[in-house]
Amino acid sequence: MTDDAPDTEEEQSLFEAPPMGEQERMVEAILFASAEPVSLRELTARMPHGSDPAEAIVYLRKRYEGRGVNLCKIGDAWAMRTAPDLGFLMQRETVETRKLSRAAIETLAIIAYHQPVTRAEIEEIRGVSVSRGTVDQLLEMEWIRFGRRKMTPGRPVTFVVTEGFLDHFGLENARDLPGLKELRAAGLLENRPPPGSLPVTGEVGDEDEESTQGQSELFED
Amino acid sequence: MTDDAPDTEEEQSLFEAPPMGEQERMVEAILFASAEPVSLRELTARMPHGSDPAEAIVYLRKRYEGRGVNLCKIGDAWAMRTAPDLGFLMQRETVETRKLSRAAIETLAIIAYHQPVTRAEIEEIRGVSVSRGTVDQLLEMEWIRFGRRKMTPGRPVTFVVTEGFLDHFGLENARDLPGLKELRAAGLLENRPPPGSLPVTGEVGDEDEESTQGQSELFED
Amino acid sequence: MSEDSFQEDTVSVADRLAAEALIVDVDGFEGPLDLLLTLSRTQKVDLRKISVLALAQQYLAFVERAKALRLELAADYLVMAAWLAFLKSRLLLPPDPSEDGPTGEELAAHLAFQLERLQAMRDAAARLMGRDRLGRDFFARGQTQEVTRTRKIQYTATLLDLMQGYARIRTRDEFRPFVMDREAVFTMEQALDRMRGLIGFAGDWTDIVSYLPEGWEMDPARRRSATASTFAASLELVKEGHLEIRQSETFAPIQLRKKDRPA
Repeated sequence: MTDDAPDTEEEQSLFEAPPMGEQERMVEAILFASAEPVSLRELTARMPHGSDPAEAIVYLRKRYEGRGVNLCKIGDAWAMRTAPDLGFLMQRETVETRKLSRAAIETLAIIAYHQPVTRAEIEEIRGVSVSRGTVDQLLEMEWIRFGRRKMTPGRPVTFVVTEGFLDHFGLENARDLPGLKELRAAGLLENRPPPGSLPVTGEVGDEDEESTQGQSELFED
Repeated sequence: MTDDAPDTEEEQSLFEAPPMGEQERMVEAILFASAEPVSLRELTARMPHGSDPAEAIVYLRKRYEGRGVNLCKIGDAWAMRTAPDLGFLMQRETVETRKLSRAAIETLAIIAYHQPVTRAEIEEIRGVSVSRGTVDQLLEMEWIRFGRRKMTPGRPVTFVVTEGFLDHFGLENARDLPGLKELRAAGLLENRPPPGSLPVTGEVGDEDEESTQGQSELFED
Repeated sequence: MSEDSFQEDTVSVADRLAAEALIVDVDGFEGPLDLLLTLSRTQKVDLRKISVLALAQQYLAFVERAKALRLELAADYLVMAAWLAFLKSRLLLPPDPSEDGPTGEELAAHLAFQLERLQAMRDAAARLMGRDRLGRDFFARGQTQEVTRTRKIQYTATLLDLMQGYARIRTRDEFRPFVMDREAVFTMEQALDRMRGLIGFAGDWTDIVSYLPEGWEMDPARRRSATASTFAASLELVKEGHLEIRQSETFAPIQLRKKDRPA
């Protein structure tokens, strides 16, 4: 059984979809009960056939506007979150997040803003090699994951941020990162090839990602 | 500091209590984020001085009336709960299609071709005993059912195939099942005929019709 | 040279003290780029307007000081120092037209870009970490409800399964261990061998049937196998250019003829 729209159409004649008000209640209940964001796909799968959770969400989101709890979009999923201005009431619920090292924070930011990004590219931007532990920690926190391999020689793996990252930082998607547009406009998210042989960026002069490869050797202490 | 009414009055002059709408938001957020029901006393302790969570709860409860989530009193504490009629959403059913086991297929085939047939007869034909589970599975799938008892010593029960079975296999009745010769002619038999007799080569053209009659006889080689 | 250039720099006492503090702190830097970025702050200008030459001089002075203090610098700091010395000379000397490669300005611009980019990423990181965060500023549902997953298994079978299953039982006695019955099989290799020996004599169109091995024509199973392999072998020989094959119409006899090889 798939959860795609096509087969709901067929079923619609058999099971009438519940009225929109009911669908709204259903989405509300499902999102309320879950700490994790719930994807539209999952909502569709759990609700009666013919339901349109996307539409129900539009109403529900409106209903929760300005309330103590809000409906948040995270990637392709939805979640209920308390309003940020009420955080002070919740000291009791505060979860101690593991302290991230400066290297980890910087690496995370670089992955978020430059994704998909290879390890070599991260190293080029930071000017030092990225320690295995830093990446492992971010992977373990499920804030980053492996993306597609780059279509450059060596087909290096890339890193991208996860839905968990978006959720943690209250972002709807990675395009909403603060200052992203300005950084892009300033050309600071470009992978600019180094002219000639700069030690920081490796010996290779050509304009490919491969030029960023192998620089870690230069920084190995 | 105590949370009793007397000293909030005193404080009220210093810290004005937030408007009731705000208090409602606060209660909403606290109840949402708490892992356990929250008592009025604790609400009072966590909210700004002069707040009246009891009143806020009255409004909040009204607001959630008939929604997908309700405000419930548990002992002398409050909690948010999924509306009872939506409990069914908290489970997700996945349907997995699996091929019927060989034993089940063979048992089913024997019942279809020889019905009404007793368990002993099935075992005789299969040459192995039929496990209780196999028969139960077929009964549960409603592909077979009990037929009339045999008028033989012990009056054993018999099995027959059901309408559901015919439906699933697109048969009008069990006698429509093709005979062995037809199966061979159609190349459906992967087995090699015994050396010497080579029915595969032909002689296929013979009267198909009779094969629907007294099927079992036809299979006696 | 660096000692001199250090003197030339119009750095305040405070800056000089800061520079010394840097040296003691060298372990706290994340590599030469990080150090350069820190040094660049003493210029108190927009990173875009930074004087890379001045920065190079500062860096070289730093390395000199470190050496004087017998601090051991990691190799990458020295690699950077060498490169910056090279950059400095490029920036100071008039460009040599005979030399290709990037100009000093291009190299300086790239370094400035790297510094600006690193700074931008640090600012972005700080902004990111300063956002409202889940579990600190906003919260997820505290009391979640487990979604119970029920797995319903639906068994299926096709009519074919059923019939084959039945046939299996009814013909069980006929089953033999699964080995190829070689007796009634004429392999293509055998057919090829046979054909190769025979085609020399086939100057004229000959029915393929006449190529069947002796003794295989009567038994239907053997005849089928031999016909199939002989036909396949013929096609193979046609492909190799030894044979021609024709059939006048559907179901008409298939005829073979030796093909004279072009000289």
